[in-house]
Amino acid sequence: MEISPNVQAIAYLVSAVLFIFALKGLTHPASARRGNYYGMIGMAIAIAATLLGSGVKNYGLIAAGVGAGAVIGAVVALRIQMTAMPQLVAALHSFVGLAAVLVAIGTFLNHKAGGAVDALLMTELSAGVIIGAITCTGSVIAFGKLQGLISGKPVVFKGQHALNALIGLVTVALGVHFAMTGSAVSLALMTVLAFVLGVTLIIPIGGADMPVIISMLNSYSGWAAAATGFTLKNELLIIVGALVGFSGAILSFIMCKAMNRSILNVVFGGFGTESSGGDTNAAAQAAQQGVKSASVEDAIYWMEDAGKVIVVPGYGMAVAQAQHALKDLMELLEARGVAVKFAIHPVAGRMPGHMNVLLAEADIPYDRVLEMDEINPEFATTDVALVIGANDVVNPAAKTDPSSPIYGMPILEAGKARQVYFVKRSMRPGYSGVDNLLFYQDNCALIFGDAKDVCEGLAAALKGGGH
Amino acid sequence: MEISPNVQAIAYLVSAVLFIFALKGLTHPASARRGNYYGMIGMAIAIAATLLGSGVKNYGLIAAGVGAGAVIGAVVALRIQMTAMPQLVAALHSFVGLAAVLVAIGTFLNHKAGGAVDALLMTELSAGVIIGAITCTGSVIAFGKLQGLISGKPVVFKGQHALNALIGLVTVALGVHFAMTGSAVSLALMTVLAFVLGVTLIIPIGGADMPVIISMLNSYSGWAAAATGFTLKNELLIIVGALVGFSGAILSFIMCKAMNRSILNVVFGGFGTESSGGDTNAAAQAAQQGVKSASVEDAIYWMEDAGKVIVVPGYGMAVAQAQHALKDLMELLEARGVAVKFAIHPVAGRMPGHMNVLLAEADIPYDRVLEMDEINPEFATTDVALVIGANDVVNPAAKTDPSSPIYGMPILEAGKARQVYFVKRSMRPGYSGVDNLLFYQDNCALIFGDAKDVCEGLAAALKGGGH
Amino acid sequence: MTATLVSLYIFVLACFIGYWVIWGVTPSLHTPLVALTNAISGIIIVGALLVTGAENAGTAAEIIGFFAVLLASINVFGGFLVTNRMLAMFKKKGK
Amino acid sequence: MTATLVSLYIFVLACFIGYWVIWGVTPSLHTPLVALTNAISGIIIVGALLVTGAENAGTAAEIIGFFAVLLASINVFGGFLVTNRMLAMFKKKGK
Ligand SMILES: NC(=O)c1ccc[n+]([C@@H]2O[C@H](COP(=O)([O-])OP(=O)(O)OC[C@H]3O[C@@H](n4cnc5c(N)ncnc54)[C@H](OP(=O)(O)O)[C@@H]3O)[C@@H](O)[C@H]2O)c1
Ligand SMILES: NC(=O)c1ccc[n+]([C@@H]2O[C@H](COP(=O)([O-])OP(=O)(O)OC[C@H]3O[C@@H](n4cnc5c(N)ncnc54)[C@H](OP(=O)(O)O)[C@@H]3O)[C@@H](O)[C@H]2O)c1
Repeated sequence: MEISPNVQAIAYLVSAVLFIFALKGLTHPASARRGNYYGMIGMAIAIAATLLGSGVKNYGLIAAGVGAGAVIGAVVALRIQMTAMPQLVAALHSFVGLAAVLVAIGTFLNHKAGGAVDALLMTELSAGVIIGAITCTGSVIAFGKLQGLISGKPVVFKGQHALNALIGLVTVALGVHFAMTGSAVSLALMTVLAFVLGVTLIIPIGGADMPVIISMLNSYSGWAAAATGFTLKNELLIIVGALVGFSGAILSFIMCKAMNRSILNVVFGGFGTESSGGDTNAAAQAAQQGVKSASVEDAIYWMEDAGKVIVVPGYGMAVAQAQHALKDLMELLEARGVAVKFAIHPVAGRMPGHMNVLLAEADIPYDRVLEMDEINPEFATTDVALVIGANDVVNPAAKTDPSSPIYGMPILEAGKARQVYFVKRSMRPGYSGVDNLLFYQDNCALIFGDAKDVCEGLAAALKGGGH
Repeated sequence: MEISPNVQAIAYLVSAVLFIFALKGLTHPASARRGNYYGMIGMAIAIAATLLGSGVKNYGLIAAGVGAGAVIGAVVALRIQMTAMPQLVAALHSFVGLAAVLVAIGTFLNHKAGGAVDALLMTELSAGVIIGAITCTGSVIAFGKLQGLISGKPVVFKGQHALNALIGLVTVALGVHFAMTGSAVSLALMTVLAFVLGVTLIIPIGGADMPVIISMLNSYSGWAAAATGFTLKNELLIIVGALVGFSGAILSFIMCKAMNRSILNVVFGGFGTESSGGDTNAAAQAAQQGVKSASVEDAIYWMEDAGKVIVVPGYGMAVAQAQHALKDLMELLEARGVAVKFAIHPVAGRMPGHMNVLLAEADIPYDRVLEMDEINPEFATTDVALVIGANDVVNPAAKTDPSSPIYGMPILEAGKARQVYFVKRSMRPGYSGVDNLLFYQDNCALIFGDAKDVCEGLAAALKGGGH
Repeated sequence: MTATLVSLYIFVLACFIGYWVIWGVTPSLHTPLVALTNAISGIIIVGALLVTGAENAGTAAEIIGFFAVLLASINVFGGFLVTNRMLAMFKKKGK
Repeated sequence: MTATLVSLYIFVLACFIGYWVIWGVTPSLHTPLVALTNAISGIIIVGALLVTGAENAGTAAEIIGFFAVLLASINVFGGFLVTNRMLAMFKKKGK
């Protein structure tokens, strides 16, 4: 059976509509899974329509590729830890980028064999190759930084931006030459330089900024797909590419806004340094600085008879994998009649929605988990705010200190609760490197320790009958 | 100068983008005027690109038509009273509908002269003609009912829906015949029958339901434009047609939902009767029914020293043109330190956003005018709710009486204010014909009179130094 | 793709845009929205121009086209001007 | 319209849709959103299939295409499955 180009075009349209509905499903957790199924059906239709169309004649290698990809993809998807999501995403982006490069080169070879290459096609090809190659190696670097294979420190040296600009210019010049002459050498050189550019663009960026970069690369992978769509005159690729492109762009925008930084500052900033160890003497150091420290028992004393407790999770909760212990704590408190809610800052953790996924993983119902704007008015009527491994997102300096680098970033107003407990390992600052003014507030005390250990301790103390 | 088809296509794309931005401007009053300018520029580009393209060779008649249309349009736009907007809109829809019919027939004639008419083209033509013709005469009837030229009473007789279905079927059959044979007779008959259908579909619908119908016809006019776009292979017409089509459809949906009725109920319902006069004895009638009536002085006594007054305007305010008197009242109250806000129900008045335009006309700042969801929590802390010519939108029966036709419609909770004053002319019910349970509440009194007169009276009493 | 398929693609995508852009309109501007859509549905004037100005247009087509141009122009000018008049009335603070 | 112009139209309209559909995603699902866009950007597989399966594909093109199919498939399967795994965790009430 072979389908006509018209039938294929209609199938592609149906598939594009299904992808749009897939993303629309994410408007609400209740419709999200259905959305994902729409996406799967859309993809199945797209693949079937392509295979049945007149463009595909040989199926052997395809079956092998799809089969192997399916196995690898499935294994990775089912094995991956939720805390490793940022790395997985980076790895998958690099695949899309590389695939876009391969498709562009393959298309060139096929068209050349068929004799049909014009300047327009080659321009579109060049765009696909350049964007794809940058996405690929850029994502590899991001992956390496997140996984700890490469130092997270920003690698900064003088003349770096000038060098990048130079490589960029040469790459584009080679693309133009290729488009005009069809020279395979130019194509090859251009491809190599674009791969290099992906490395040199991302390497100067600090590991902590990787989430923004990953979103940016996500966006790039979309534009690469769209460029491939232009090359192949395939409208489905164009539509999906634009959807993905906007997704990445909007997420980076949201992150930058919530951090009160510009995307340029992220890309050229060389922001963030690696923190050095040394939490041995945290309590002593705290006392020296006039910060109160507290024990698990102190906190239980305040929480066990409280009317309402709001938990503010942050990056430290993710690192310590404290979400399951938090779930137990929530249930024990609720059994005692304490209302427990979770407050999520838009950039808590290290990627958008990071906290929500972890809390969901621990089976904490999503209607108990509230966004910043919803929950902020509630702190004033809250007995205890329990800040677990979060820091910057509750720092009042963002509101009061115009000289602070986080000035202007909206925060969770945990400080307004009657009593605030911070769970962290040391006096070290968070991601932004800024001292937290909340520590010095009268109603605030720090419980030093690993987030998971402390949460388990709290739960155990409650189970033991409380204070 | 003649532009190439490619340049023309790009100009059309720019124009489509400008139209999208025009509608996006209406997201907020602050960006709305800029949006309207985008729309104007988009239209100018579209017209210029068409005139400069290869399709247009003779300019004489065009100049005459555009010139005359511009003069007529401008005069009407600058003269029309804001309260007559529904009629104007209906009239303009009928023009779009008729234009779509004329364009379809003209295209047929031109193509026939050129010898190029195929079945697909004729199918698309038929769609354009049928939708356009129904839009045209339907809108004329709606105009007549709103303007009082035709009785607003639903004209209902037995077998009506069967008759409409029959006319519809024959019309479509003629369309099919035309598409297959190209017979001009079929085309003519089809056109005539579609015009008839527009009349018979709309005539059974009560005058009070016209706002929903107008939105529905707005939607039709969009689909007519889109159908024309398919005929002419003009993507700009298709895009704009879809935008307009959705606008009308979504507005009718919003109205139906706010009235808690289905669109089918509106179209087939024969809802609403004309109210008969007789407000002479309103106060006596009220007393008989155990409803308190009050004087302007009573109301001033409560309002002059109030902390907060919320005004609930409705259809009666529009009829009485009381908005300017209300503005004076607002300023006088504010001068005395009373906070004044306006509460707008989504279907207050007779078209969506009706109240907002009238209040804006009287220079009442839009940040003082709040939507239902925003203002409802405030009634409980309000001293006086002043209901001016509104009725159904504050009727608690919608919440408490499952047998009421308005049951389930969300309402403004004016009854929660410490004191409620109704300004209306009689004990007659509002649009839905349902008695208002709020009248019988202890904290409620009616001030009988024309809305404008009473508002002026209130203002005068305040100016005179209050109570 | 055939021209009709292209139109179909454009139509489907435009429907999504219509859905989102209209739901985004604030309820207080629903009356201006109606007036503005009136104005832009005057885009049918493009079709009217093509009918009237066609090289091979006969007298009948020319007359039909003339009226279509006239009606569409009333929509365009009337619609945009009345929208502008309405929107000019929406002000933030008094005075 | 030329094929490139058609693509341009589609691209522009799709950009608007992307803008609205993504802004509509609730912040709590931003991580699944990233995974889902990963999956659907595997649509590049369509291009990979066309390269690999082309009638006139030489050995070089076939090998290149094979790897493209492989990489894109990993995205497709990995992306959808991990999204599904994540979304399955979002539950309304405890237990
Ligand atoms: N979410 C995003 O999309 C995103 C993207 C880019 C950047 N960011 C940035 O990331 C930051 C997020 O704020 P945040 O409040 O979540 O995190 P944060 O400000 O980085 O603070 C995290 C805190 O957790 C503590 N911690 C680390 N490991 C821990 C463990 N095992 N047990 C207990 N505590 C531990 C650390 O203190 P100790 O070392 O003393 O334990 C640290 O102060 C913001 O500055 C934001 O701008 C977020
Ligand atoms: N906005 C829309 O889009 C739309 C569309 C379709 C239907 N509707 C329907 O329209 C109704 C709107 O509710 P509403 O509360 O605004 O109006 P309403 O329920 O129709 O009540 C209007 C009241 O104004 C009074 N009135 C009329 N002329 C007056 C004058 N000159 N001076 C003082 N009072 C006057 C009438 O009482 P007297 O006769 O005693 O004076 C009447 O009770 C809803 O039922 C809604 O479903 C609205």
